[in-house]
Amino acid sequence: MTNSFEPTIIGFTCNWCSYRAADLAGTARIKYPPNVRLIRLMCSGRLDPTFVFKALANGADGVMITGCHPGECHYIEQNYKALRRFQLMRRTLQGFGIEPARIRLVWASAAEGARFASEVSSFIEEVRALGPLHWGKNDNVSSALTEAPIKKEEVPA
Amino acid sequence: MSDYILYPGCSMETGARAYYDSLKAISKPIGLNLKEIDDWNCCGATEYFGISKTPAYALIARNLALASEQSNGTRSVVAPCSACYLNLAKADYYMREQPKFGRSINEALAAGKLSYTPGSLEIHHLLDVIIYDIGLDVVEKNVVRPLKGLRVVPYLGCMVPRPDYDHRWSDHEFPVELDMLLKTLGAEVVDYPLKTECCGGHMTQISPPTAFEMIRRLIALADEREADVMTTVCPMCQLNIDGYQGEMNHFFGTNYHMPILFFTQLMGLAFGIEPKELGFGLELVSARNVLDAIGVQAPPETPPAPPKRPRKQEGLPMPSPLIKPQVEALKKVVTK
Amino acid sequence: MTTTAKPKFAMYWAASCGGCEIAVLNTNEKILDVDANFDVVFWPVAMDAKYKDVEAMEDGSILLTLFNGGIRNDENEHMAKLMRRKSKILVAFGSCATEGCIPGLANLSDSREMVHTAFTTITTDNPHEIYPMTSYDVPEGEIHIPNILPMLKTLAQVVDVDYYMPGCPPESAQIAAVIDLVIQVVQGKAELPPKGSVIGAGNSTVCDECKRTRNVKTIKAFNRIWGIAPEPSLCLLEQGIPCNGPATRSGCKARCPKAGAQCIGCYGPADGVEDYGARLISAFASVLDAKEPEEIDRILDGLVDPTGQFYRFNLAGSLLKAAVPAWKKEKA
Amino acid sequence: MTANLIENTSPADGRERIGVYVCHCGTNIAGVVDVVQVADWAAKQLKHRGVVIAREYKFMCSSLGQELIEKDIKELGLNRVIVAACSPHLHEKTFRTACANAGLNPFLCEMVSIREQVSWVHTDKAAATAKAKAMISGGVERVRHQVPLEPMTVPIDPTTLVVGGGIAGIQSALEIADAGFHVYLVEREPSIGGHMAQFDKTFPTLDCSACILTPKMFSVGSHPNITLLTWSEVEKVEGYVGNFTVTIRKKARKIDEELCTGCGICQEKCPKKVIDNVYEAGLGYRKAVYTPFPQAIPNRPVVDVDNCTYYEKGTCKACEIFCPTKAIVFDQQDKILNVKVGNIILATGYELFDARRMPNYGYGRLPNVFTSLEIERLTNAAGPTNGNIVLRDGKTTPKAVGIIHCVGSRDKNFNNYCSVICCMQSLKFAHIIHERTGATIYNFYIDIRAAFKDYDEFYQRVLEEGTLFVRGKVAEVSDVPRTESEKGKLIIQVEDTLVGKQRRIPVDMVVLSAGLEPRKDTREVAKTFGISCSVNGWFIEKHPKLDPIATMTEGIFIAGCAQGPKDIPASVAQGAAAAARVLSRIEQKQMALEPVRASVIEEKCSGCRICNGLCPFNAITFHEDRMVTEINPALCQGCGTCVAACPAGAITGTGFSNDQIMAQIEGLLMLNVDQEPVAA
Repeated sequence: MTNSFEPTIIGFTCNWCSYRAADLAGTARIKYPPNVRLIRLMCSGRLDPTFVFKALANGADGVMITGCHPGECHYIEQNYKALRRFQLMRRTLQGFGIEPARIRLVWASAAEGARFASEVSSFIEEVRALGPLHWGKNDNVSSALTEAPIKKEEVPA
Repeated sequence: MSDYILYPGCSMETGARAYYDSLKAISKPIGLNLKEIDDWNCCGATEYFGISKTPAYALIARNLALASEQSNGTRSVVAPCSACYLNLAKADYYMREQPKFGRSINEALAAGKLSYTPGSLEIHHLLDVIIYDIGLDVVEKNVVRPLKGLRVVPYLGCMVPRPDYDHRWSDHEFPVELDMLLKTLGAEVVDYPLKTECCGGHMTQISPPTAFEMIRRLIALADEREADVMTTVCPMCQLNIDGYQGEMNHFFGTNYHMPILFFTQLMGLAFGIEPKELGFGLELVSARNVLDAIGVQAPPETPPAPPKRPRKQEGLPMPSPLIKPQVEALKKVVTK
Repeated sequence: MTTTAKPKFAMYWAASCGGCEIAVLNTNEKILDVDANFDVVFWPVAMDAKYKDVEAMEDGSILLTLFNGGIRNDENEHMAKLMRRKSKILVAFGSCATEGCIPGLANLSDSREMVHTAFTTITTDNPHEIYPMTSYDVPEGEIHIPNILPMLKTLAQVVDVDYYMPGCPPESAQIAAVIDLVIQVVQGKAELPPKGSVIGAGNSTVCDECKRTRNVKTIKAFNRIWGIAPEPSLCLLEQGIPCNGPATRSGCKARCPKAGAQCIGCYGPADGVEDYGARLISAFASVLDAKEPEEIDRILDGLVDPTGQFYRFNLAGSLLKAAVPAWKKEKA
Repeated sequence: MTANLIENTSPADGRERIGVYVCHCGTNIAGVVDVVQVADWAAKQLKHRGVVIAREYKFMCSSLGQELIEKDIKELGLNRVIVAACSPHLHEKTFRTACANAGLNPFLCEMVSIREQVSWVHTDKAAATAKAKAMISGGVERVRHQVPLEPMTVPIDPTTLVVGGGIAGIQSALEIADAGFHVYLVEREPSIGGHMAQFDKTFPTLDCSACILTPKMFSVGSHPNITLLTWSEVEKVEGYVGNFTVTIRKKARKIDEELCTGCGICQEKCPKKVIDNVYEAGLGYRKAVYTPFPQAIPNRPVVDVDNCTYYEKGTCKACEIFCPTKAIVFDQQDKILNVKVGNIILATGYELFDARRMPNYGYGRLPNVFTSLEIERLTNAAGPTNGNIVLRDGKTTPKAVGIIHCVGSRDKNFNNYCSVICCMQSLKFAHIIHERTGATIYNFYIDIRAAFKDYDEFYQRVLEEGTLFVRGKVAEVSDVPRTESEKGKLIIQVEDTLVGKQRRIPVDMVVLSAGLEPRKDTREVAKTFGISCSVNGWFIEKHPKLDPIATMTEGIFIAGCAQGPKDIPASVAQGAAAAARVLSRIEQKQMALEPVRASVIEEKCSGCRICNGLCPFNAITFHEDRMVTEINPALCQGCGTCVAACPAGAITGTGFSNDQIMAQIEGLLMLNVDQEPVAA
């Protein structure tokens, strides 16, 4: 993969923990790459898989879901729902040939600004290594019959 | 049967043969399946670290690289020697925690067509494996000859419980794993506050008096608390306390007799294995009293080791530092 | 609208199995009303007609076209555009046209791989690995066969669609109702629903029509329908059988659950749902009875092929539309 | 009541008139993001998406900045506002109020955080500017789909629940009760008083802890407005701010509190002695029927069912026989009370760090190593030794005592935080022990933190008394002598970092100034009351500086050590502050709730019951008759989990609707492929 590639990451943050962690990272001036764009939800439990698919379909190369640590959810236990959806989502996305690593779940408390920043950075690097997804950008008509047919094992992963 | 990659390290076939023999003897009954790394090299328990980090760690990492290459599935590396354990764990830890450093190490390994992904292997000390993977219940099942009435000092030395990169031990100062094991073997465990104190280590080479005092302190307490035997998990500790006990006695004019055995030897005894197979008799401070205590026939005394030949001065003399005129001369050459 | 000249009716099948036509015929006598009230100008399965005849018609001259099947090759695409031009009301008829349906599952793989599978694997006796060619010279001249597109598209992804009628196939009763409605409209007795709306289906989900008793849901483990003997009156999902009913549009009278089989979702998503599969993922996952990642995985292992489970009918119509191989096609 | 949606503002009609305001925040933003460029980019490129005006200004939050917005709303008829500035957690209220002043529904104003999320965390100006654009584009898309919301108001029940009868809880209860409102004070132990009741003296004034505490305890016990429920625990909390229903288990005392006069004969006659691990910290004994200490409030004993002979053997009954008022009721059962309260104050206190977790200090292994709480009892005249400071043998007076600070605190192996009170407490011990025994006292400290009124003076005083201070973290406390002089002593091995060398100091007694820890069950308690805990396990306050009393959950306040380590004055102050907050709520009689909440579209709901089990606040109810689910807007906290879970898409969430978020995603990614935004 060329290092010139700049991935675009959509991040979903929970209003009580991770969004505040992002705020803290800001107030503490902790630097991380600008590839991530955050969306505030009230809780990671609000995370609808539709949002993730939408983001990927609209050109995001990776999606980061963040919430309060298990047991510390502001809404008691809704982050467990997020966890379960996340795990099922990863499985489903694999069926779409999307590397599970393209979506990451991160627990970050309001106090963990530094952790938030480092998670963002490492995720960006991981996605950068995976290369662009560019969903929906290769949808141009071409001939399936005039080209040599390929066997399953030859299909690019 | 649980599979492990074994990193024996230099001492196992030399100084600590008793350890290796007894390990081999006990591994079958407790279902410990060890596969030795092919073509392993020194664990790096040297002062090399002080001189140049990268080669020092690359040296260690080579073992890890080989291990993961030959692992076929198993992730656990077990090192019986505490120095080996510490160094392997340390290398893995630093490569993991400092990705940049990890990369540079891998660049070095690449020269030998090798590479190691930090964290891909779990480095365990033998004791940790026996307690937490195999389990005391399995050990207990194998005990046929409980070490009744044998007062044993659990001594770990400094390197196993500290710094404990992967939080494997119950505590860093007072780990209880060895105590638990000995209890399981039916022995009487002596409360031994010095269990993680220094055994003298390399001090025996640098400043013998210092080392002797450290050794004395350990043995004195064991003796004071009426121990029959000390047991350890570390070849270095065993070597110091066993090998230097005589000199120490001589130095202080004391007359301690405190045999020190590897915990695997005691396990073997409790499992009813023949002392010979367990490397009994190799120790300098005879552990016959131990065998007598539990009524086992001791193997015949081994003939005393031949006197050591005095060391020859070898190698070239140290190069003397450049002196001023030479420097000037060099400068000229350079400026030309 | 004048009743002297009968309004024109057309029906076309693109990439589909023909089930939709059967469903139409299953409306029994109703089919006569169609003939009585419409002048059927084009319906390949029922009557002989040539594309050029359609091309000859003036634009918008056909009142109602029921278009079933997805857009898999360039012929489908051409016809979709043609029918759009010629008809006033274009209805995406059946699951294929509305959301891709089973043919859409081919979007999970590269179209070239699909061709390979179709022509040289066990499915076909083709020892010399002969593949179709898009153009071929015969004594009579050069003949063409349609080329296959990289992925199957729904009708709406190719042309503007007036109404959607889901179902694989649509329930005959629903078809009959729609035909009635259109006739009423023709006779000026009724109003057409707003453009873009779904017709011939309910606007709630299958559970609404399912008579099985339901409790607060938790899923402890997933079962295959043949793995257990489902308790006949209890909600299937509560018995761990992955029933798509909760997310699937009503209108089928909950046929499958009634018969003891889980809903597989042929009526597609309910109103305003952007991604059918996502709804199910979210719903199923939300009610799993586990908190530890390992435990969750253990339960999810029981859900073989989640992608197929959630996108059996809706893949081409989903947000992601197709799997990486299909997208990647042109990248290499 | 519920947040109502106004349909005609659906984005499709393209009637949005959006104003975009980009804040420089001095150079905080402008230093990294090219705000001017961003502003006129927004004006040009986002026109087709409803942006009619885009401005940049030095400080949007200044009154001038706000006026700017208000003016535009009035003159340009804006019906949506985007403020690209700091985090909404700082100024969302500011700008929403400004919009409201100008007659725009405040919820049609959205903030985009280009300071915390852009200028402060990125260095590459071009990239930062691009990201700011993307985020504004996302914000615009989101706000287009925003609908006006109306907050709902709920009445406030004037009754208050205070949990925890330590000094903080006592203070809160008294403040509110004195103001004339009713309070339920729930305490787990048989008596109120908490840790303070165990102490001997209080630093720095050295006045007797009991002497200053018991009057307060007494007025709690006798206050007409306080219902005191000791030996009781809260089991369930339902409802929402202003309208909580709390289920309390009143554990069976086996004593009829009405009949009992607290004469104490039962305790006298009870033949069973039990080690008192709570009040006497394991150093003393109590009976199987007991009041923890003489001044206990209420002065009513409790029968310790686990140790009472009657419950073991079915015989004895000494207490029953001798009780003059026949108040002993062996078959008394737990009572379950349901009380309605409007606000709740949690003052559940702390637990002492278990020094056994540091084996190298020898507590539990070496007899003469004591914890701070044990010393409190030893020095206490009412304690097991009547205030004689002796070794475990019960007679020997120590000649040298080592006090180790920061045990379990400021230590990455245990707790990173400073336990605040240990320094002063250790100084207090140093003074008392020296005064009573004349022993040589060593203090082993990392830093001396004596930072409050008169604290440092006390430190000076103790210094002058000749107490020795060794700066360094103690490595170990050992009973293994190296020299004759060490024989029979406890040797403290420490690096004296001021002298820069290792020292071994032999002493007779070691005092471990153990740190403060959250109670073991803090997380469960937090769960019961619907609040959350910090990484360290203390209750999380709403804001560390500006609101250390409220929690994220409306109507639930925290006071005392439950919120974090603090000394008595601080606990009292926080207790009073919490009371003040509650009182102001009570005076308001009602309060407005954030209109962010979920609602079910009935005709879409098929009653699949997927969502029914998902709400921890029990806001979701299922109507068997109509086979539809309904959400109680007052109970709904707006997390949106059910919105995301509904397979039919039948649940909508105001403020965070699917439309809004999907639109925001689109907006954020419009600039992704090519920098020019595409038409929406």
